[in-house]
Amino acid sequence: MIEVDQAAQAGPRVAAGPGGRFGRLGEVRHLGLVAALVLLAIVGLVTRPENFATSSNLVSILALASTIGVITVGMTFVIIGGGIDLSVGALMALASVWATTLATQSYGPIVMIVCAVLVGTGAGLLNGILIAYGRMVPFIATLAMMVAGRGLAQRMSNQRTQLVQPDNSLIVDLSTTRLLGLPLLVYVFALVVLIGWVVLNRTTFGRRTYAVGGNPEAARLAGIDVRKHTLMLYALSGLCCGIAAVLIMARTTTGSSTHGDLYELDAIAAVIIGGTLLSGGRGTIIGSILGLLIFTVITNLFILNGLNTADQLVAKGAIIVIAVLLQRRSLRTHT
Amino acid sequence: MIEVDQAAQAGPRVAAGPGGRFGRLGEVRHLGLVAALVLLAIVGLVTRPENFATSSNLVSILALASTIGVITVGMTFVIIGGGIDLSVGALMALASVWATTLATQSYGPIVMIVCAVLVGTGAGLLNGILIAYGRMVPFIATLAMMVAGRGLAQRMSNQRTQLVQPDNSLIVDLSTTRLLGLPLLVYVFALVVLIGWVVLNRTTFGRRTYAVGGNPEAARLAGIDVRKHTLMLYALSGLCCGIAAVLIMARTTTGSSTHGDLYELDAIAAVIIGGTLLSGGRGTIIGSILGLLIFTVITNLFILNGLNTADQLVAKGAIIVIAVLLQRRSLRTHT
Amino acid sequence: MRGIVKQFPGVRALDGVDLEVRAGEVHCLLGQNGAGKSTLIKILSGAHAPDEGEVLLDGSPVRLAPPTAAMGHGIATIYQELDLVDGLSVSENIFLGHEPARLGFSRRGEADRAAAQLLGRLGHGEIRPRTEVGRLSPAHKQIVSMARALSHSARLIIMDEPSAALAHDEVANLFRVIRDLTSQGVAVIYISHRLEEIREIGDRVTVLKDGRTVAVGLSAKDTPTGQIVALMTGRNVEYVFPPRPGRDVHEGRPEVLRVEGLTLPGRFADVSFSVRAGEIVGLAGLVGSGRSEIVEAIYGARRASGRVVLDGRVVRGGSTTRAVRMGMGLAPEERKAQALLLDHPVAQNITLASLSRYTRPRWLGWLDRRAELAEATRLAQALDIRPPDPRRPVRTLSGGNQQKAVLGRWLAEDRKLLLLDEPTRGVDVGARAELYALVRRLADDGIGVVLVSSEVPEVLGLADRVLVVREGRIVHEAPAEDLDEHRVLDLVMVSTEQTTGQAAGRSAGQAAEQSAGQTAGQAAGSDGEATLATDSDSGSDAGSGVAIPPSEGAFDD
Amino acid sequence: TSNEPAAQASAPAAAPAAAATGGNDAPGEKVVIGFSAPAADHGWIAAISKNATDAAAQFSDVEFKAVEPTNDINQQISAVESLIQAKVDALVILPNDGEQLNQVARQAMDAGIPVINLDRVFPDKLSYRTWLGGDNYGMGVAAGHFIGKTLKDKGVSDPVILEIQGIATLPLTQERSKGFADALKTYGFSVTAQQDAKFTVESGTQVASNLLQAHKKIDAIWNHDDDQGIGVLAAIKEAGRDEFFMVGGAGSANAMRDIQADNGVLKATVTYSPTMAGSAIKLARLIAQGKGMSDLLEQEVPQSLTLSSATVTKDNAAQYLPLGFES
Ligand SMILES: Nc1ncnc2c1ncn2[C@@H]1O[C@H](COP(=O)(O)OP(=O)(O)OP(=O)(O)O)[C@@H](O)[C@H]1O
Ligand SMILES: Nc1ncnc2c1ncn2[C@@H]1O[C@H](COP(=O)(O)OP(=O)(O)OP(=O)(O)O)[C@@H](O)[C@H]1O
Ligand SMILES: [Mg+2]
Ligand SMILES: [Mg+2]
Repeated sequence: MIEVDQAAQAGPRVAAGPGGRFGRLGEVRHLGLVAALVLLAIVGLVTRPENFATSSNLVSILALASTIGVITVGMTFVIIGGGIDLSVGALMALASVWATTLATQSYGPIVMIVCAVLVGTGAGLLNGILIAYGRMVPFIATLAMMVAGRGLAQRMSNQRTQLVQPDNSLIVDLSTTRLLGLPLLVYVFALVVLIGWVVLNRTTFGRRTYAVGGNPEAARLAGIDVRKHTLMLYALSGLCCGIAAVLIMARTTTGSSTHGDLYELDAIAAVIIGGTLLSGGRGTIIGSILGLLIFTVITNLFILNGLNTADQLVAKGAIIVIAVLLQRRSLRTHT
Repeated sequence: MIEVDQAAQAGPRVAAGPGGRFGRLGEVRHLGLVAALVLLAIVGLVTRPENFATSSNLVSILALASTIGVITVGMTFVIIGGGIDLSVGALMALASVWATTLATQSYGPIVMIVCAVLVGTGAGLLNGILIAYGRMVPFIATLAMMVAGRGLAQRMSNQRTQLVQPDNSLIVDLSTTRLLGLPLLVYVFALVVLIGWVVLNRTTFGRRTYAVGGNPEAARLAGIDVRKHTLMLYALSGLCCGIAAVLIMARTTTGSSTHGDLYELDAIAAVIIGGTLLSGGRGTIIGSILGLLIFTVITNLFILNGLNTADQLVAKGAIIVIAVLLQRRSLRTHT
Repeated sequence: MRGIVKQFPGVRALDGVDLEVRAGEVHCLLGQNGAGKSTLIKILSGAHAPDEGEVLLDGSPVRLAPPTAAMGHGIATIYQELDLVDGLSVSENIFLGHEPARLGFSRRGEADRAAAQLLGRLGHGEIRPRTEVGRLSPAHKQIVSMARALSHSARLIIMDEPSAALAHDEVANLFRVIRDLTSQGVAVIYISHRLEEIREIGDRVTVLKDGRTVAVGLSAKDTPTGQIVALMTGRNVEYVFPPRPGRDVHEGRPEVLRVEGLTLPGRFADVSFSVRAGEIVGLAGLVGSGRSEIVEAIYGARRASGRVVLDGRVVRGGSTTRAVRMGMGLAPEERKAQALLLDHPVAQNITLASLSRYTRPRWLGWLDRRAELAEATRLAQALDIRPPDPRRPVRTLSGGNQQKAVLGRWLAEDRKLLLLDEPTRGVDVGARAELYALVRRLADDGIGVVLVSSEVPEVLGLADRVLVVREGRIVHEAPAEDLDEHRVLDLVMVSTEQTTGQAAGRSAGQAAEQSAGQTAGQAAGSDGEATLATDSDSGSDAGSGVAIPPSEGAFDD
Repeated sequence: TSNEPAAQASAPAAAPAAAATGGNDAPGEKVVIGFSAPAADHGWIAAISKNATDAAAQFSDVEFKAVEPTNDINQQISAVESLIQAKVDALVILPNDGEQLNQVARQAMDAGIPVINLDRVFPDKLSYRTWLGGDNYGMGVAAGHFIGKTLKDKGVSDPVILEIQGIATLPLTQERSKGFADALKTYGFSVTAQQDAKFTVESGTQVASNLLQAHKKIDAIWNHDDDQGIGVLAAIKEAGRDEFFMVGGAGSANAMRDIQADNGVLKATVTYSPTMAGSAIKLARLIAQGKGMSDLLEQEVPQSLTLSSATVTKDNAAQYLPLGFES
């Protein structure tokens, strides 16, 4: 039965080729990513046997991944839905600054969290309005938002770093308090990934996201309000930025207009390495998170091995290429 | 990602609208961009009557636009051909560093220029090989090249800024010598734009670029060697980075691994504001250059008016949105 | 519908169309390529808003745009172009936009059950609801589209060429479903280029021509075919295949193409044949028998072992560039995915493969755009592409006219060998006759032609020699005059047994002669998908002297 | 306004000879020193890394552990965490932002690892054992005094004074600007226009060429950073302007050579020497080994050391040139 499928799939319709590799084969599609991760882990074990596999190092990797991880979940939705969001880093900065102004801080930590999330979502909504109703190209609309968001964050903070006040240390506890050995923010990250996965795979909203990204015309004809859906995708991404802002406040104890610099690039790269098409319609949360972990582990290895910047960059470029080629190979072998 | 945008458009024959703008309507399609430029010029004339319209200021704007301008020409080709090149800034830096090592400088200015151009083209070729023959996603392949390119530039320069030696001041002359009031590098820029335009619009190579970007499978079945063509597009982009490296050496009198930081974003933004689709198959050189000039004039206006960074960023975001909405409007009216 | 007008930039697609559909009837819509059928349908389904005119439902005017409004009024549509989402499963596609859900969580079990039921009703219980749609064949995709229309409990179901990707027995299935629907009082609007289908299922006919209604409410059963064709085309098309040169004429001519032992494991094996200058060789076979792949392998678009000799020179495979340079041309099967640059002008689509002809000097690649446009204009006129403006984007042409642009590409340059894969898909009656004449003229000029067509009459009428392909092998070769339709049908299915209870029925079984390494047949066989792509009773129409155009390709527009 | 350069005399460039200054440099107990700094994508920071490495290399009893330099706070936190896990004996941290790294530095101190805070200061004194850094405010003051005095001497009234900053969002930039403005005020002058240039050559060129358009007549420019100053000078040369003079910042060898040659607009630079990284390593070693500074009477290394900013002019350039970093 399996052979039959494969035969049909390798079919002459060249355009349909890539289509076949997704779907039924389940998690095999992530095999290349997992292989790359395992390879990196082996490198870690060989070069730094005493440090790499310690629990504290693994915790450190997860904590590092958490902030961008949350953003990556939102980015996965946006890209599957056929868009792109360059403003994520800036929105995170803006939300962190807004939540740490003295005025906001005077209301206590809960209000700060609500503020960060609302600011992120609101800015995401604005992105969505520009794109869905203003009919702007996502790249440009979110680029404008990225530029303006950073500017606003700078104005609001007067280009200063804003400390989380001691009475609001509840926020900082997210990073310092541990549950079963893991800082709370790792749980937040895990929760966001889980919810993201459920929404994408088990709700009508998630499934419609594939339709909106894969064939917007078909989605429209099926009665889906493509514009509203698009709007919601960007709001969702903004929401994730708001949550990420809370995490970065916890980790750095500050709000700052410099937070999240170039996160957009990292998040997009993670999503794409994870197998999501930049053109939309396909992709998985798990792939994105694996992609992100690869980047994080690379960074961690570099830190452990004390490479200098220049060598790190060269090595990182090479590793990306190797990881991707590995993934391709596994895809070709297994379908 | 463009699809979403199109889906949001009124008619179900989604692309039928923009389709009309191809070919026949000629330069009308750039009306929005020109309008935005004119608007900016008016703002300049009103706010800084004594500075903005001076010939020296216009020269300064052109000189500023030259470096990214050359890169934008290459980027336009790559994006029309269905790809993207994130490595441009890094390749420019690498080429400038390679050309200003003492070893290279000892052979004189001509060798330096040749070196910069060869380094750029060679790295571009490598991009092309990874993408066309290694079948990597352009975003990831050029991201890897961007990271590795900067790393290599840092290694090679030892993270120092390398001065162009006095005996090689021929290179610096490109920026200081003037012909009819314009520095030579503006002529280089103009020449690259002209050649780019001719190649894109008047040669088979250009025509095939549209085909490769618009429908690669159709291009292949029409007998076009899509891989070779893709390879050449990235090499072309690399070549442009090499030329840009010469210009930046002329302008700053240095080679440095920090040159061209975030140029990729600026160049892509200029191309897309100029009306080229990120999904390939459509676009114009003139649009890209107009898009770039908008960015350059914005910066110029800000500094003439002494805006601080934060306000600059906020205003820039707003202006991008306005420019794009203007352009949309003009397109709708004229097709 | 009354006085509907729809204007596109530069074209008046609909210019005062009236249409009246009664409950419980099958109303057929006929018209040439570009007559405006699909446009009219899109207005009914809410995809376009009309510029003028009104739509009345039960006597009161309604607004149908956006599509949700039309759905709200009980109108469901099967569009001409496939409108499925490749990344989603079959059941997700069927219920897209109206998923069974609780609190936003999709109830996949329920959706899958309902989908399985709908698919079973369409006779395709073997399509699994969880399969990803991107993995389905075009025929199965069409079934999914139909299941989707049925999933809305609609009062009016519109079908824009639903039989395009279907084989004969699946059409029978479809008709069973349609009768079922109409007996419950559901109205059906049915579009097809196959007139015999109209006769079988239709009650009344409306004919469109150039965006206007030219006949309303004709009886589908009684109106003579000739009259309908005349209404559609505005003239009496005496449809004939061009005369063949005598059998011995080719004998003396040199061989243009020789294929020896061409093999692609799992797809086709040991394909050998030759084409002489001036000869048209037809490949007949079932859907999935591998004809397209053979042709693509000859062209170098896919790698296969074996030898291809063109004009005495061996063609090294694996490169379409080399094939084109050596003088081959391929008009592929799926024009939208494989041939056209939809956003580009017709002219540039036509000249894409022959650009170097308009360059001077050649090494510089400088294009002489005037010469290019002139040549494209000439070809567009020769092919009667409408509207006759080579600067229009191809996307705005109707399906049939797009197909002509694909063919035009290879007429622009002197070819030694043309490979035509379903060249007349979606081309209307009049243009089709001209195309046949054109192909024959090209052959007479000394070009070799390989013709793949799922229409047996077309292969028999146009080709000099016919190769019958079954399960990736050539099983028979004969001059066209020596074959008739029934003989060909027998040949393509000679080893067929009735497979277990599947409606798709005549699947190609495991032929005894099949070697162990060959999986093509197994694939087709066990999936029950190798179905007959031709209309076995279209021969009965031959008396009218009108060839029934095959329905339009699945990847139209 | 400038101090004697003695405070920087213990710089690694001159250090091998300094071994004679006492028992301090004699090999002691073996210590591991961790080091974390921002990414070396710029001359001054590159010099910091290099000075630290060189200083560590002089001591046979020091194992030097540098972690990935990065400009992302999140990553620098991870980097420092990894050093804490590795249980180094002392940590030298030049944070991207003192406030943002405060918490993790505190963690290190709580774990018993002495933190030597280099340059950008942690707000919480419990987060570091010793702070060693430049005087940003003083640097601005030095530049302000040089410009103010020069213009006053020339008798210019109502002068056009431009300021080209580094990265505007860094606290150090803001301190420099404040010092500059405060010093100018004593002469009754103020800054006419201010722009930031990201510390890179290229953005130095861009900002300067636009500023030159905005101001047809300029009297003086203070540029915060000599590295970006190369770009600023290139823009000035390109525009063919020379009616003003310029003061640099940080003190690169290049700038000093230009000042010495006196063939352009650059007349002075105010130092902010990256040699401080070498000193920080030395202090870290002493602290880890439980020693004090032999020049002082105290048994411990002091809690903070502020280097002073010198004004390098044509007259004293030769003296400072050995300390200038190659940008
Ligand atoms: N989006 C559009 N923009 C411009 N012109 C269009 C558009 N859609 C359709 N047309 C034009 O409208 C006319 C009617 O097209 P339509 O697709 O309705 O034809 P049809 O009757 O369905 O033909 P076929 O049998 O080939 O499918 C054609 O001339 C076509 O070129
Ligand atoms: N059993 C099958 N399952 C899924 N897809 C199939 C199956 N058989 C054939 N196909 C698809 O149908 C298309 C046509 O197949 P092929 O090219 O082998 O046959 P053909 O003889 O050219 O038929 P056609 O007349 O449809 O062109 C191909 O895309 C092929 O992948
Ligand atoms: Mg149609
Ligand atoms: Mg076929």
